[in-house]
Amino acid sequence: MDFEPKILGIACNWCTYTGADLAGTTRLKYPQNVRTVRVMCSSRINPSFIIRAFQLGADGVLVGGCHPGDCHYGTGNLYARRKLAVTKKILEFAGMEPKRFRVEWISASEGKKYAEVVEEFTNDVKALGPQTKFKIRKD
Amino acid sequence: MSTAVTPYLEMSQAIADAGGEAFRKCYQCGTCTGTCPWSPITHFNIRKLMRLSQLGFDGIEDLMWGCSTCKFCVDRCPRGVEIIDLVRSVRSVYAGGGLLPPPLRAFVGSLTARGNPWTGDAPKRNDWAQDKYPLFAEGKEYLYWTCCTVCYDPRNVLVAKATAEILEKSGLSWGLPGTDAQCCGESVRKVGDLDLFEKLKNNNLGIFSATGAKKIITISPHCLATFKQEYGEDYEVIHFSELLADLIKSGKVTPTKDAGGLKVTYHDPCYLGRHSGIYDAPREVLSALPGVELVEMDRIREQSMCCGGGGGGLWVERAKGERLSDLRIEEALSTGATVLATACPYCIAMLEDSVRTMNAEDKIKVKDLTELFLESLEG
Amino acid sequence: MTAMKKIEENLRKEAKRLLEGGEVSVVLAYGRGYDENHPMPFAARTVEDVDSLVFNEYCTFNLARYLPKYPPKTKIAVAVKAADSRAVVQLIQEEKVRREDLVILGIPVTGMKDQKTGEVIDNKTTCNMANPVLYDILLGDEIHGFKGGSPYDVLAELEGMDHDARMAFWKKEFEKCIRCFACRKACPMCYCDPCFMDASRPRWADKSPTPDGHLMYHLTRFYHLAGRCIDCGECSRACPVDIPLYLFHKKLAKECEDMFQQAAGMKIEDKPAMVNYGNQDSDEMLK
Amino acid sequence: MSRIGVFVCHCGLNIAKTVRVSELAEFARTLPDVVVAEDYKFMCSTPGQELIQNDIRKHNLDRVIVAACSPLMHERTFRKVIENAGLNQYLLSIVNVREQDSWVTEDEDVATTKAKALINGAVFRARLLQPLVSRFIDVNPDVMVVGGGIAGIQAALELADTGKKVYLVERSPTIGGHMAQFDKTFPTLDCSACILTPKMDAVLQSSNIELLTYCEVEEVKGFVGNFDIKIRQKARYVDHDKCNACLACTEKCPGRGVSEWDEGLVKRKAIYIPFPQAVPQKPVIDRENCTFFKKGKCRLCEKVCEQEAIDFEQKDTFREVKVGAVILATGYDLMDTKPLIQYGYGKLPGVHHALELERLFNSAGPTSGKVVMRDGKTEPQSIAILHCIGSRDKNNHEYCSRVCCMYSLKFAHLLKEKTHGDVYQLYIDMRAPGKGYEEFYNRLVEEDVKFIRGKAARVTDKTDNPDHAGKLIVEVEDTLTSQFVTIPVDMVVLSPAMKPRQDAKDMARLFNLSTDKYGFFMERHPKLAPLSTMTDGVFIAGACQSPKDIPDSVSQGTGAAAEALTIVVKDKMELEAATAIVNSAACCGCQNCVRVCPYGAPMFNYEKNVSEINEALCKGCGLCAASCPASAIITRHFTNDQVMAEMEGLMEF
Repeated sequence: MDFEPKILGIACNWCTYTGADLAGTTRLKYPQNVRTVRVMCSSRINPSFIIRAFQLGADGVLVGGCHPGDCHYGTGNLYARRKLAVTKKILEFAGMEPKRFRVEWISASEGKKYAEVVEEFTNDVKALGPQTKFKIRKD
Repeated sequence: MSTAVTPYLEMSQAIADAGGEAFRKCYQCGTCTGTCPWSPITHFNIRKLMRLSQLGFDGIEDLMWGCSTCKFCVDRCPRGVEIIDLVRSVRSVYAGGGLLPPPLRAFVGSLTARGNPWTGDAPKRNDWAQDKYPLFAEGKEYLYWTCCTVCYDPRNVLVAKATAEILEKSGLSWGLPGTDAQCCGESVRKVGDLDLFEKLKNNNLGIFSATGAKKIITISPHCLATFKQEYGEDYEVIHFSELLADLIKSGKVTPTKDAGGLKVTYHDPCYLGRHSGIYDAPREVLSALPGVELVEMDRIREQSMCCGGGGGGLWVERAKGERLSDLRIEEALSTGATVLATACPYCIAMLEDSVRTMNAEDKIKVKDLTELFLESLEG
Repeated sequence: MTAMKKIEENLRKEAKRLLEGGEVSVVLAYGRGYDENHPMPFAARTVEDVDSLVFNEYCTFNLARYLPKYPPKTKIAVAVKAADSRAVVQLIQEEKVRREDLVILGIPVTGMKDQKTGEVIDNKTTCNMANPVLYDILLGDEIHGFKGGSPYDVLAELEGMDHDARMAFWKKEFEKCIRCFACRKACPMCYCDPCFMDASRPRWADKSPTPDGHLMYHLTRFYHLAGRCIDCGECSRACPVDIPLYLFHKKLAKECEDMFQQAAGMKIEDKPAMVNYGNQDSDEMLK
Repeated sequence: MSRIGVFVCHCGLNIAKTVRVSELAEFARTLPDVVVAEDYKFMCSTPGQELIQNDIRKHNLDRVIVAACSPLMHERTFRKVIENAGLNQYLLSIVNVREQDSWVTEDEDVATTKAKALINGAVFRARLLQPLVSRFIDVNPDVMVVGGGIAGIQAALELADTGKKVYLVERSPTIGGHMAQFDKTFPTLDCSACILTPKMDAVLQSSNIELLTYCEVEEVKGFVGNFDIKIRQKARYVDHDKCNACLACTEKCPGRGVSEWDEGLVKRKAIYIPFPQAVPQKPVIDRENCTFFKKGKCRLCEKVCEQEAIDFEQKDTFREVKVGAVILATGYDLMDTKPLIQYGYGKLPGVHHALELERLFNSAGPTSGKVVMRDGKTEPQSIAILHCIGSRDKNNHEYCSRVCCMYSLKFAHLLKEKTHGDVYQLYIDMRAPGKGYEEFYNRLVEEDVKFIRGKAARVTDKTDNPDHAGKLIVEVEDTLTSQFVTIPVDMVVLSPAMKPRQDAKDMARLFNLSTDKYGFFMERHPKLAPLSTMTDGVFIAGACQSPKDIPDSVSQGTGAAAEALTIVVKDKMELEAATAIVNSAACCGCQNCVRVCPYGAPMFNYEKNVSEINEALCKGCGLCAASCPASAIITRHFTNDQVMAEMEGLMEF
């Protein structure tokens, strides 16, 4: 059987989560490997969450927020961008494949973009195979 | 007998499967037909072709050869329908069923047997050059890709030579492809024979990779668009008019001879303009020529009128009154220009033909940019 | 007289003057350890204490580490080498100390030595600057023309590895960890009390030294130091099992400088990079 | 130990078609702490709600999970449901198995597996949920309406009528909007001014409306119930308190500017009122075109003003207005058709756009209601009206502008009435889905308007046909007969797309709104909350949301007034309790929270060396928590523990 990756999504309530809902209301079809945690703002994301997600066995982590300048809280995603950029560097330098972590700005009206990003990311992660580098082995 | 018809959805599906599925987006507004240069002079109706395809109705075969793939309708279509893809796919569905019109049979036959559409002998491909110009080899910078038309069509051979002369004078490192070069396949692709197109494409890609060509100059906009959009490999392709404009700007070649107030108008080839987005480079070249005055026609640039030679049209004989090139000559004449410049071998062939049949040889001459430029170098 | 001796002399002289005049209530510097080659951090509170102050090439400790420990508004004189001064600047940016409470005794110096190995400390493990970036009194002559190479040269090897090899490298290094927390004790920027690692809610990682917990601890700590680490190298020198923590810190420092156009602890007017954003920030950084 | 109830909604077949709902409930029952799990056809219906409430009582549940549509849809509904059954409303977790599961795949196994993972995540999270107590804040009873077109006027009048104080902010010197430019309205053909000007006057007369013309919103602070809005009063150079509207100044003024109201067809004075019925009836000076401002000399207006109202020293001023709710009714812009070179607008004088023609019809317009060519005297003998110019067009605006079919019919009727010309309509599809609209269409067919089904491809003045010389030639395919048609006409009227205001994006940012992919303001829900936005307390009405005709704009204005009223009618309102607090024992005093918070909610307590959060200011975004190195900040309802537990549950499957 094909490897079906488990992907953790973290989406901000106002843009990306709503955009994902829009993908649903417009009945777009895309792979269902992403399980999403809703947070109020992408700036809520503690970089340790990402590390934790990989430890919990996520094969990929997809973070979604509002476009810079359109944050519901004004500047939240501008801070988030710096935090997540550093997170990406940490993962990469620790030896995680960079393609397992992706940040995308998806607005509430970009249902199509959401579906496209999920599809592309799922394929990327699928190609990398299961993530074992951080995953906590339960013996 | 009933005159009722029933949708023939299998046909519609076959056309969609052949790559024309874009017709599904069409909402039949008629912008395409209203825009189509053929509409005022023939009964070709592109919207109707789309409608018939949507439901698989009879009548497709009567319409499908009318399009010269000028892309004007595609640019204007409010639904973003890739109309040329539809034309290509209906042709490939029907041509696959043996419905190729006779003039195109000769064209396809020559391409199949000799790799060029002009029934020319392959070994004679470079005869025009009379061994005066270098062949391309590893280490050279530019591959000057001669279109079959400039190699074999006597009128266009002059263009091949003018281009080669300018290249020689520019001091660039360049060369011609060997006689194993074949047609880029643009027209036969639009005629619907995709297998033949693939064959030609693979032959030519083989030449690129064998000789290590990374920068390709085309003289035909049809080769240009095809290499850029259909071959999709890792090399740079430019049209000679772009190179020429750059050479002038950088001072590598300088036109000096005064043409003495020559009025020139310029016809935008569809494949250079709408298909490739190049409108300024040819005009820059013309304005650099001393003593040349550029007078524009009404329908230019994005709205340029087709000569009728694309999509296989070059090989199809049309009755008087049904020739776009005739209309174009009339438009050129109305500007008062004595030279109609252009930058495509197909356009040259079509327009030259019209000048002759309209007995206008003493009023206007059709010239390629390269020819005009070369004239201004000598002296 | 050697440069080091001159610095020691000046240190005692200035310390004495500052304490006598009541300008400060404590002078943070170095004192004798169990031998010449093992000096210790030392806080001189009285004029008598001043005689115990020393300075030599083994005085590596970053004394900025102790500044946040003092009650607010305590007047402190602190002896700082180049990297240490950057730590002071960073602490000022983060409002953990106030500039007006400090008398900074700058020490221009190169060729310090590792107490454990006796080897000269160079650009491999530190920022490799010679002169303090901020000081009130300079205890030695400013050093000119010192070129010791980029502090990031040392990263080339790891950066050149593929991901799997890098993972293997860090896995092997982190496995040595005994979770003694010497790294965070030595770090001038690790002033959180309690540390996230000590929290019971949420429990970020195992309290016992397991490899999974090490990964969470170190990576999170690297994150907390991103844009703040001033590359003194003290964490790695403090580490009893010799994990090259400096490599990760340096890598993030380098990336942060690239992304945010700001190096840690260089100017007191800067805002800490990770709790800030800039107009020139672009999505390029997420690529 | 928690006692969790899981309730799986079929949503008719919306969920049940792809997610095996009974298997899902079955699965939920196997999860630790889940006491009861049920599936039901419509969980949001009354019986569905009762089912949840009965189970809460019967099984003594302390956490509820509803697997249904998006939380953005029904979280509030189900919060009420459990609250009415005695549970704290925050002990609810919604699992989105519709928008993000059953609707986005066709594979039953895939959908069911994902749903299981999502439920598992919710169970993990639910265990850690904490009851939270809502906060109540005082509500400012006033409302601001931004935009003085028909939608904004309607909203302001309705609100004023309920006794609420309304600030009506309009950027131009008068209210009235686009409707003031029209002559007649479809399909009834009643005169636009006759129905609009009484409303404009009512605004002026209302003691509850404070009219702020020539003003713009500069800055928005605060939140629902307590907005703090900074207004820029642009300098008018006329003191409106002193001015007695004698308008002597406008008569003497030598300066000339382009008349916005007349779509640039004529000039107006540099000191002007936009049109005779403008409200307020007091002039402003257009600085760009004022002779004094340009040359330093003139001041004629000042000389003739007996009230001494002219003040060349006037500067822009600012004021702060506090309101409880805001209605945005900022309208639309007409698309610029110049870039569509095939239609020749701006080049061929016979080509007009729709608003220009509106002005030609209008008796107060530049031609006193005569339809003439740009020479000011020749009556067109034939007119072609071109539909869908820039609308329904991927190259420009993909949407249908909704009003053009009907106003084009209105044009045809008025042209028939006012000229002797032939009128052609070039359309793709006739859209007449309103009350009386189809009948209007039928009427025009009978009035002998020539309908050609085809979108115009080109307008040109070049022709070989001597009969057509001097005419504009419209080229089009009549798609009904498949013939290419050329129509010689004197006048061409383009019906251009209605598009979002040029600065709609800036306005959206000011008020924290989303815009749709075209740039129109986005509603909270297209069907159930069409006038609400994602920002609580900010409502939208009229064409700023999407192209609309007058009846729809008026309805929305009234609707938005009612929406705003639901907020300002209350003295106090409930706020989300999901805010951040500081665990001061863990605070390391780094002050990162203070640095990052966009609302200034965290303050540093220097005495205790810890941060403290002012809950009244906190909006619960969680930025501070993610910036806290010591994990000392607890974003309630989204705590580190809760988020990580949910992650763990999600990743288990």
